[in-house]
Amino acid sequence: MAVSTNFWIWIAALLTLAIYSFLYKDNPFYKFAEYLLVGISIGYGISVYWHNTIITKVFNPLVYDKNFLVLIPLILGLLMFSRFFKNVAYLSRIPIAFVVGAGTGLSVPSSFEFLFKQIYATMPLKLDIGSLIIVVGVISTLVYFFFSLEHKGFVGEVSKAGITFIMVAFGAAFGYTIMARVSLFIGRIQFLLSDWLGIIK
Amino acid sequence: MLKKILLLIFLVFSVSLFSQGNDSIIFLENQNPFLDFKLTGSDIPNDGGGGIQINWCFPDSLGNWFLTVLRRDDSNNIMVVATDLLVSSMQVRDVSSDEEPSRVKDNSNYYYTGILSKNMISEEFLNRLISNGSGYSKNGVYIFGNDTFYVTGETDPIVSKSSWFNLSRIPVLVSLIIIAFVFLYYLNLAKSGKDLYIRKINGLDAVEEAVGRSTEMGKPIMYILGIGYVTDIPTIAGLTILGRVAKKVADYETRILVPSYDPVVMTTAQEVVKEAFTEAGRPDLYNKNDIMYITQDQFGYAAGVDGMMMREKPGAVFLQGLFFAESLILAETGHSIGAIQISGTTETAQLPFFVAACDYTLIGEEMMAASVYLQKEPMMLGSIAAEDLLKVFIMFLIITGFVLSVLGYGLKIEVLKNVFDWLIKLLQV
Amino acid sequence: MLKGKGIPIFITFLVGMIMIISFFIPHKPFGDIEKISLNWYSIIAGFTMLLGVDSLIGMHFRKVKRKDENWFFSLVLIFGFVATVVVGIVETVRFGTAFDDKSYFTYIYNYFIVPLQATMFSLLAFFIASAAYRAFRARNFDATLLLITAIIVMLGRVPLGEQISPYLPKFTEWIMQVPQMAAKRGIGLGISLGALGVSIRIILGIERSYLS
Amino acid sequence: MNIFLKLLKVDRRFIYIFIAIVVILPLLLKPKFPVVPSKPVKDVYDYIENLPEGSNVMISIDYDAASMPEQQPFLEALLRQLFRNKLKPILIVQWQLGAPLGTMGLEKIAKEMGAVYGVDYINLGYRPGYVAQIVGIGKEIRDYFKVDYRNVPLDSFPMMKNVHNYNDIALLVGLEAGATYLVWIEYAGGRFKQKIALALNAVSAPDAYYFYQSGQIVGLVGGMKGAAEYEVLVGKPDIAVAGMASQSYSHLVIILFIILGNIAYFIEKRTKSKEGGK
Repeated sequence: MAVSTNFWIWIAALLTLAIYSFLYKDNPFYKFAEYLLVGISIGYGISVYWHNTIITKVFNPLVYDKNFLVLIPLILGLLMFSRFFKNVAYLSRIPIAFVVGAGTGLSVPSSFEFLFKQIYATMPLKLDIGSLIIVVGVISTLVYFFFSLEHKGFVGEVSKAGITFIMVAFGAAFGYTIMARVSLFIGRIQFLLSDWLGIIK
Repeated sequence: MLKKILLLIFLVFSVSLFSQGNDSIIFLENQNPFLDFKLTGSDIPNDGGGGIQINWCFPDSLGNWFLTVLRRDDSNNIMVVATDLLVSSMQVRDVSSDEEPSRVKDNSNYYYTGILSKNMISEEFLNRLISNGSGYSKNGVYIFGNDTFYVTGETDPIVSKSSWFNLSRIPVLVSLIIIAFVFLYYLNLAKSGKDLYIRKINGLDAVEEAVGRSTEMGKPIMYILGIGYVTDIPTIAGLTILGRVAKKVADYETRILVPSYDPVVMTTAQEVVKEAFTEAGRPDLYNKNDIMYITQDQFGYAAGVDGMMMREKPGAVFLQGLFFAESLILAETGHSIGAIQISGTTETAQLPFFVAACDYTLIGEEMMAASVYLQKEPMMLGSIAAEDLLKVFIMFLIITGFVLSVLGYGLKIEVLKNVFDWLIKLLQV
Repeated sequence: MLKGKGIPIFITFLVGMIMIISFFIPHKPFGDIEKISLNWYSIIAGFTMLLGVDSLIGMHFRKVKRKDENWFFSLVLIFGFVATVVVGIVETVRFGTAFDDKSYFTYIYNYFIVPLQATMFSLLAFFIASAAYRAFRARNFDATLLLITAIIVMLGRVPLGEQISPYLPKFTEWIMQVPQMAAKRGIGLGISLGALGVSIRIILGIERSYLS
Repeated sequence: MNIFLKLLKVDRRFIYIFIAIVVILPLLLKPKFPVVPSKPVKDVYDYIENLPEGSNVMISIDYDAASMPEQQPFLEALLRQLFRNKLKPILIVQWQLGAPLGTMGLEKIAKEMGAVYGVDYINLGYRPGYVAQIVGIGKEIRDYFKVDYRNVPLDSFPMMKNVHNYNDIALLVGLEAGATYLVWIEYAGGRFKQKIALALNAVSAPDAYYFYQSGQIVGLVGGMKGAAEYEVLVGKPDIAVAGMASQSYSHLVIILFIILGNIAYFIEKRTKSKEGGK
């Protein structure tokens, strides 16, 4: 294999190198790649949005299905533009209120489901030392999150145990993830060395 | 029974001899050796309608056979529900979906029939059977080509219904009501003027210091809300903290930069900062352009924010909201420019990286309680106390479960074992 | 009256309550509310995106006009944006959809966006190393424990660990399944309670800074 | 100043260079690196070794470019083994974006091993609708694959003359980045008793271990590590072994830096407390 003659591969390779140059320091190559990525991705986003939202979710339902319900989000969306006019700018709070209401409202039952699942998973379905450690770990971690009690005396001791569990968990999760991150770099190097330069087969 | 089967085999054999090369269907009534094999159907409970489940029991010998399910409605339209199901799968659902929104209509009668076969069903046979109109449903044995198919009797009419209440969610409703009362109790307590305590949260006391030091150095503050939407609770929590931080920023008469991932988050952040500046009596310092949109692309956003950090060199960086893989890209860059970093998220997978790269990290619930801590308003403190009471309840539940399991399963006390099983069932929502 | 916070807070309350109630009622129209509201969010966000584009492109346009520092790169950004949108429109006309296999729009995605994203992502291989080096210091008992666990798990994940001891990978799995899981559950329980708290504070109008 | 104290303030770029070197060098030099095959991987290898000459092995490409570092090395090692044992690969694709990757690997190894298209191996390409297809192959492969990936009729290839359904396929090997394998196990395995071996991405391998334990699959190759083990079994350590070397060395480098950093930290602490004593 030899160096690629494909124009597009060259572009991808040079952009890859431009991003890596950031590891040395901020420089014009990185700036170029950064600004380009932001510009292109937002252009891409707008196109995807046109296709997925305006056409599929607004235009088609309105024109073909005569579904006038979509007029509500349409109006709410347009109210966002009231910000451009000083005397009606307060109207943009309405869509924000709507969206926040929906988000918090939906989160209440889903928090419950999550809560139930977590408690269920903590129940010792088989009796071994692991189950006991899990019960102790979950409870002491929960104690760490007590806000309305001062963490001293017995509560303080338990919450200290909770912090220990949390630290072990963080160390483990950190060490566990390194492999996946190195894999990403290996993938990029393979692209550079094989697709672009043709050094490795 | 044996006689019947022998007779049947003989019949099948002789008929198949005659039918060589002749693709007509031969029907043998009342020769079905699988008369016990029946389909039963019922409305799928707790759904919004448009769904029927069909079940069957089977003798072991049929485990590897295939079952094709047909459906007839009152106007004799026949539809194939599913072909070639493994008999051992025991259930199939006939449901409306986004692709076929009116496949199953509520409140109309449907009749289901099954076709058992040793081999996969031939499409031609199926088509002919259906084109035969309502006659298809006769219970009996059909021979087509080299294959034999056993057609079961039709089920009674089955009607799909839409439920008004999801019974499986009663435990959630009950706990919701209890929790609502706990919250209301504490909110009332707070209103009546009882002093409520909140423990120190590391990191939040550093907000003042971070903003102050940044101002001294003549550097701006950067507040990163992550890649969540306004519908995500961590983002909302991040916005509430932003309000408090922005007020301090206004007090110190410095700048706050908020690069955003989602346009709705950006507009909301603009509102929050503007109001905080107004409250602090410095609306003149508010600059809409400091709260800017970057892009709705995870790594495009990371690249843009990294670049902005390198060029604006903020003295303090806040990372509060929903973060995924970009967490460490942002936090390491923030550290490399020497900024004080205060982070917080609910993504447990990202917390280790924040803890490693930032000066202070708000872990999970600490971040949600942060706006309360920074404001210390009685009503808000009341809600925190309510959360704590629920924690006690959860601990109690977990310990009870553990004890029951030890006594019930470890020491084999039957009653407690049953209580434990019941508890487990209750938790499976 | 519209100018005050009263109406927005009422809207939040109403919408929030409807969402909660609909969780228990599968019957139409409540059953579909979650789906519909997410759909609506994407429509509202879609329109707001124009505000975002206005914010971003406007800022860089001003930079180019004032010949600020880095104005050339702002030009690159605007060019990238305009070119992508134009290609999108042209290819939609050409193929019926811009997402066709042979469309240049797809090329832009495959040869600009994908490698840039993948490379940004892979920077983590370096950042995770420098963060580990800097942060993992045996300052106190907990920090030491964090450090030791991290090293054990690091070794247990690669073939090297198996050569040190065949128990190392097994021990790593145990750490992930037991103590790691315990803390994760504890944090998770706290988060769901915290989320409940935030939601209730907002729905009841106690927390209103988002509307400020 | 003590050398360790200098280390405490080491430039981050110093670490970056080390990481880059230990990842790139093994990929370039492909050193011998001890990788010990685990049982699930060896089971796949042994099963294929024991297949009679001339058996057909179906390979399903169910991954795309994102999983290439994990899956491509296994594909190549597997194909080497198949061609060496005169077994006949039939390549099909369930993930459209994976089609060029499958073709690339197949052509590369076929050329290397001198295999002839249509006689020793065949590439059927991608067809939409994987569930129907996986069930359909139980009846007749031509219902879905009348032609190969270049639209040449199947019956014009000598090796496909007697291939009709799963009965004519000795083993199915699924290279999986997602959950398509569940369909293979449920339908091809459950209904048609097709023997299946799987190669999964590292993240999903633990989920599939259950199927290995219950005997529903003959073996399991997990992630780049599994691929490296397979390369060792086939006797041609290649890119995955090099990748494992990169992984191991980079972990080692990070650990070394952590240890050095701590030594420096303790020396600094001691110097400080001494100074404080004065």
